[in-house]
Amino acid sequence: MIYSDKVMDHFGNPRNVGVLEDADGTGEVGNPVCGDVMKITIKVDDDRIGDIRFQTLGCGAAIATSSIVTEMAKGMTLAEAVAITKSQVAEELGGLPPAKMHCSVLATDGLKKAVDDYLVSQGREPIAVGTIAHDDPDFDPHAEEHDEACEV
Amino acid sequence: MIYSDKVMDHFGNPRNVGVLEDADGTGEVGNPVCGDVMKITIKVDDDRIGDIRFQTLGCGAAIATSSIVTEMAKGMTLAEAVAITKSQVAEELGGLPPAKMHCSVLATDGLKKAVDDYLVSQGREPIAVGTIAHDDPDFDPHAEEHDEACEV
Amino acid sequence: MERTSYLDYAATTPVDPRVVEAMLPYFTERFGNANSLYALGREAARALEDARERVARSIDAARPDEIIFTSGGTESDNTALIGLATAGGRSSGHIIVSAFEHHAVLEPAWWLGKHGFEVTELTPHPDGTVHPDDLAAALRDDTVLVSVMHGNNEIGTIQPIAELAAVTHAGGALFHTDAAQTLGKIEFDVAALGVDAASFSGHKIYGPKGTGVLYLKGGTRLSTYLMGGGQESKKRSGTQNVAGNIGFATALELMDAERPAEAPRLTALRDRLVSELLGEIEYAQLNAAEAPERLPHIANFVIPGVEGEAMLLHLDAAGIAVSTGSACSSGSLKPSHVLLSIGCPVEFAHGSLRVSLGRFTTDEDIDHLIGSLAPVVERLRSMNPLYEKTVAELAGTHE
Amino acid sequence: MERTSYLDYAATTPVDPRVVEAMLPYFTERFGNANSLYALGREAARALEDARERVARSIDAARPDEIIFTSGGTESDNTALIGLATAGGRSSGHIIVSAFEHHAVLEPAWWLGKHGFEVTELTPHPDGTVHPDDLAAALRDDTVLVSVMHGNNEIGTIQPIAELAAVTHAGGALFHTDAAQTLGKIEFDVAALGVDAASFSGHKIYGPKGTGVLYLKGGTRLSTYLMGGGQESKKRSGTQNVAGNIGFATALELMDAERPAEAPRLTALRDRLVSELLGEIEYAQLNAAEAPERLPHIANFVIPGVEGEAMLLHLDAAGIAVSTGSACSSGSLKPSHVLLSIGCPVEFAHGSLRVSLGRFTTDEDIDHLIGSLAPVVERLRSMNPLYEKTVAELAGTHE
Ligand SMILES: Cc1ncc(COP(=O)(O)O)c(C=O)c1O
Ligand SMILES: Cc1ncc(COP(=O)(O)O)c(C=O)c1O
Repeated sequence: MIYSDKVMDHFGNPRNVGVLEDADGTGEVGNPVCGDVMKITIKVDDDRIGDIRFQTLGCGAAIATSSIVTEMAKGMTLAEAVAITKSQVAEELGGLPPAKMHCSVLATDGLKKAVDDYLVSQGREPIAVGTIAHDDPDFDPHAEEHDEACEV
Repeated sequence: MIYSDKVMDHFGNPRNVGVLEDADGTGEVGNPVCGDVMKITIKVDDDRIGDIRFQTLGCGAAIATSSIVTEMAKGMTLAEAVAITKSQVAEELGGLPPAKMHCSVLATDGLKKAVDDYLVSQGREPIAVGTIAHDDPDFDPHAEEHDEACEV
Repeated sequence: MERTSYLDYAATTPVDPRVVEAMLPYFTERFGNANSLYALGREAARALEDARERVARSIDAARPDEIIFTSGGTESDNTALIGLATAGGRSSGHIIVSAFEHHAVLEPAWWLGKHGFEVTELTPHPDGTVHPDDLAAALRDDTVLVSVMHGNNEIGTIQPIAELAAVTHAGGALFHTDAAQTLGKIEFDVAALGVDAASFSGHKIYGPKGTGVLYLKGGTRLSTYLMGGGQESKKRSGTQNVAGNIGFATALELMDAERPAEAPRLTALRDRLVSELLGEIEYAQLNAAEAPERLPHIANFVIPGVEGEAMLLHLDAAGIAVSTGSACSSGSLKPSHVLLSIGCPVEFAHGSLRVSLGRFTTDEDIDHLIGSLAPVVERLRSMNPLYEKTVAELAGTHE
Repeated sequence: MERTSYLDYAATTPVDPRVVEAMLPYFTERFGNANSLYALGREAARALEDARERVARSIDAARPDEIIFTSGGTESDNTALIGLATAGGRSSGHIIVSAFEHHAVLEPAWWLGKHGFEVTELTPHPDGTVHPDDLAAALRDDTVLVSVMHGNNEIGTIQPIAELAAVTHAGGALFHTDAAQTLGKIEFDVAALGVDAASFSGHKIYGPKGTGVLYLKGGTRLSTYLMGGGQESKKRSGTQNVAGNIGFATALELMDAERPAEAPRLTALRDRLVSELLGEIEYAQLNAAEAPERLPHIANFVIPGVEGEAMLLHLDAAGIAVSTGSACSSGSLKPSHVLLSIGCPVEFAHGSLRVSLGRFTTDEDIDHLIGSLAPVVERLRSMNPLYEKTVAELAGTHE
């Protein structure tokens, strides 16, 4: 399993790492039992993502997808941000190994949650609810992963 | 499967090859369908093997065991000659590969047949009859052979 | 010993020095496990995938992952036969193999025959080929797999694989071919042949022993044979032999590059061998002489009145390495199942001679064999108590 | 990149240059097929049998033909599990394996579980060992085979094989051990251990990838796994990898010769690594720290609050090759079945680090790792949204 150069770049030098102290919205997804957890904080400016930070516990792909999604989202309208798909994330990174495709869901789900958190805090309707994979009780992030060699 | 030096010597320079024109006894065993046939002719002198010759169609071990059995038998009494065992033949050759052990039966059987042929021609009782493996309807020369690697 | 002539390239080939050269760095420096994530592992993985792509390109596979690296022709054959027959948990059905397959195909077929499957062995014709009509007649509704070798390793006849595969597919079964003897020697194109699976062996193409490939058409279900860490896309477990697989790919590319000149060269050498040997040795016959198509490098003869091993050992003493067509070159008395399957009488099958040529064979090697064979045959025939009878019979049948 | 430190010898080892040297002539000059009768074949056969004798001597086998050359640890394991369980046509019975076996043992065991056999997985204790009492309790009248690995490949704990084999034999079953990680590293003596079968892999002992050995005690019935030409006394078909097998034997002899100095050297390096790493990295723990016996070259840590692959990739960027104890170093999210089996919590199992030392490891490599690890862990923990919570929990459990 080999990561693209872009994945390695975002993994090694992740953009927008941290927590915004005065965040307008926060999204947290994942679970340490599964091996990856992501927290995203956003500042919203005129219904656009003004600033954005993330923290991720996870593999190389989890960190890289988190990093790229913050770059993609910055400046987007909230509607645009929640429309980012996992394939767009993977594509933006020059592809992900099949076993790692689930990581891009982590990143898009985290962003969606942060946006909805902001909207709800404003007394507005959440717009991403229903499209967040991690909220689906049947969602199994491991489902796609079993196509790689193992023990060494 | 590797032949001993002594097998290779007797195969490459077989002793007593040929047919005695004025033979006192002749033994022929084997079958071209099985891949080996041996014919042995003897001259008898005072109930001893005076002279002896063989012809063999067969593998290296068949030829070597034929050759050594003629050397062993020459000068023996008829009773001694028919008592030569297949293990003695193999031993005299410094051993045979397991797959080739059956070849030594060919040689001892041929000798036994020649001795009995002589005795019967003299109106005497055959002495080897009943100990000749090739006369046994259940005898399968291939029985011991299946322990070697094959196709190359 | 003076000259030595190796004329048994169908048994095995030397590793080409260029292949050794290509493998060497992967033993000592680029030794990483191709499944490891760090740089050394990624380097090994890239080299392995590169080898896979080169093999895929050579045989015109649709995708690199149709190439599964194995430990040899035998493992490829076992995996294809058992893995395809039992795919998806299937435990019964009908399979068809030709009667002159290598034992690496026959034994797994017989194993299946003892474990719920029914096996039909198709008899080839005396010309050394399996006829598509016979296959069509043998196919049943429950036939799941047909395996017919591409080039026979003893007599060198080439089977009409494209037709056989088409007939098989029309009957709804999968088609596998053992191409251990053909890869590199003649054009091998999985797309043109239309096979679902094919077996190859590295040591027949100047690559290392203990390497092989199973081609498996994308989407074909296979139950895994070697199970474990899940390497080779879960189709064949075991840490990949990176150096060996690079050796395989390199060897194959050399075969491809040199074939345009090498195939006609070997064909000419072989044709000279055949005509001179038949001229020199009384009663000698070329086996499967009527074959419509044959491999450039194999010729198999019957030398009546002579036993194969004895002939082989005398030729060895003269510095010549050949093989007897007998199924068991080293030990068994059993005559070749291949020769018997094409109608060769048992007593003649014991006296067969396989000569196989290769990259380093020259005209001198052929001269050496021809010059040495006549006295060997003469000597063995003079020791054969039945030779006169044999000649009389031959004279009878030949008139 | 400046210094590179390879610290993943349990994954694979470079081929020792002396091993390459020993193999080389068998690629190009002495390339004969060991089953061929002529001089070149006999030379190969002699070299092969010599290699077999050298391996037999090293492990104290009673006879050379107890050594079966295979294509690697995976094939040896598959052959042992399936070949012993189904010997003589047996199609049902009970088998026992430990829960932390390599997948090359677990997968065939599970396969047997789906094909008529019942499988019990024995849970090892938190000290990383399988207890003979537990095995005694699990044995049944119909138990036919027990397989427990000698040295675990992830955590390096050594199992009490002699006791386990004795308990197994008292129960009337056969005992197999996967010794891929122990061969050469510690004494391995089949007679003293009393095992019926044992698996080894060449690429773990500075031999070539794609080579292995199955030790099978004389007289033990086995159903053949790879079928075909009947090589290896009919126990494993396929043209023998003469060069590779010579490489295996040579590598093993070098391990034996150097072990008296090498084992204490590695043990000292490992002990320094353990104490410095635990001192340097807050909350780090040695897995199976209470093990009564461990391999000299493997240490496995949990680094709470860190994910293994991310740690591995940052260390790789610093020129250090290590592995995460996770079962699937390259791809899967599944935490190591080995760590889970000894009671390691799932969230910690995701953050494990396996360091394994070998012939070319020096004090500088250890310094390099220790020096590089702290900032990597620091950085990853600072990016972990749950780290404060983890620390609070650790503080709770640690008081
Ligand atoms: C036609 C054929 N199939 C299979 C094999 C077996 O290949 P390997 O020796 O690599 O196991 C051979 C050669 O021995 C062969 O000629
Ligand atoms: C304990 C153990 N068993 C089996 C294997 C498999 O051996 P191989 O890679 O030679 O197939 C390995 C190594 O990968 C191992 O560590």
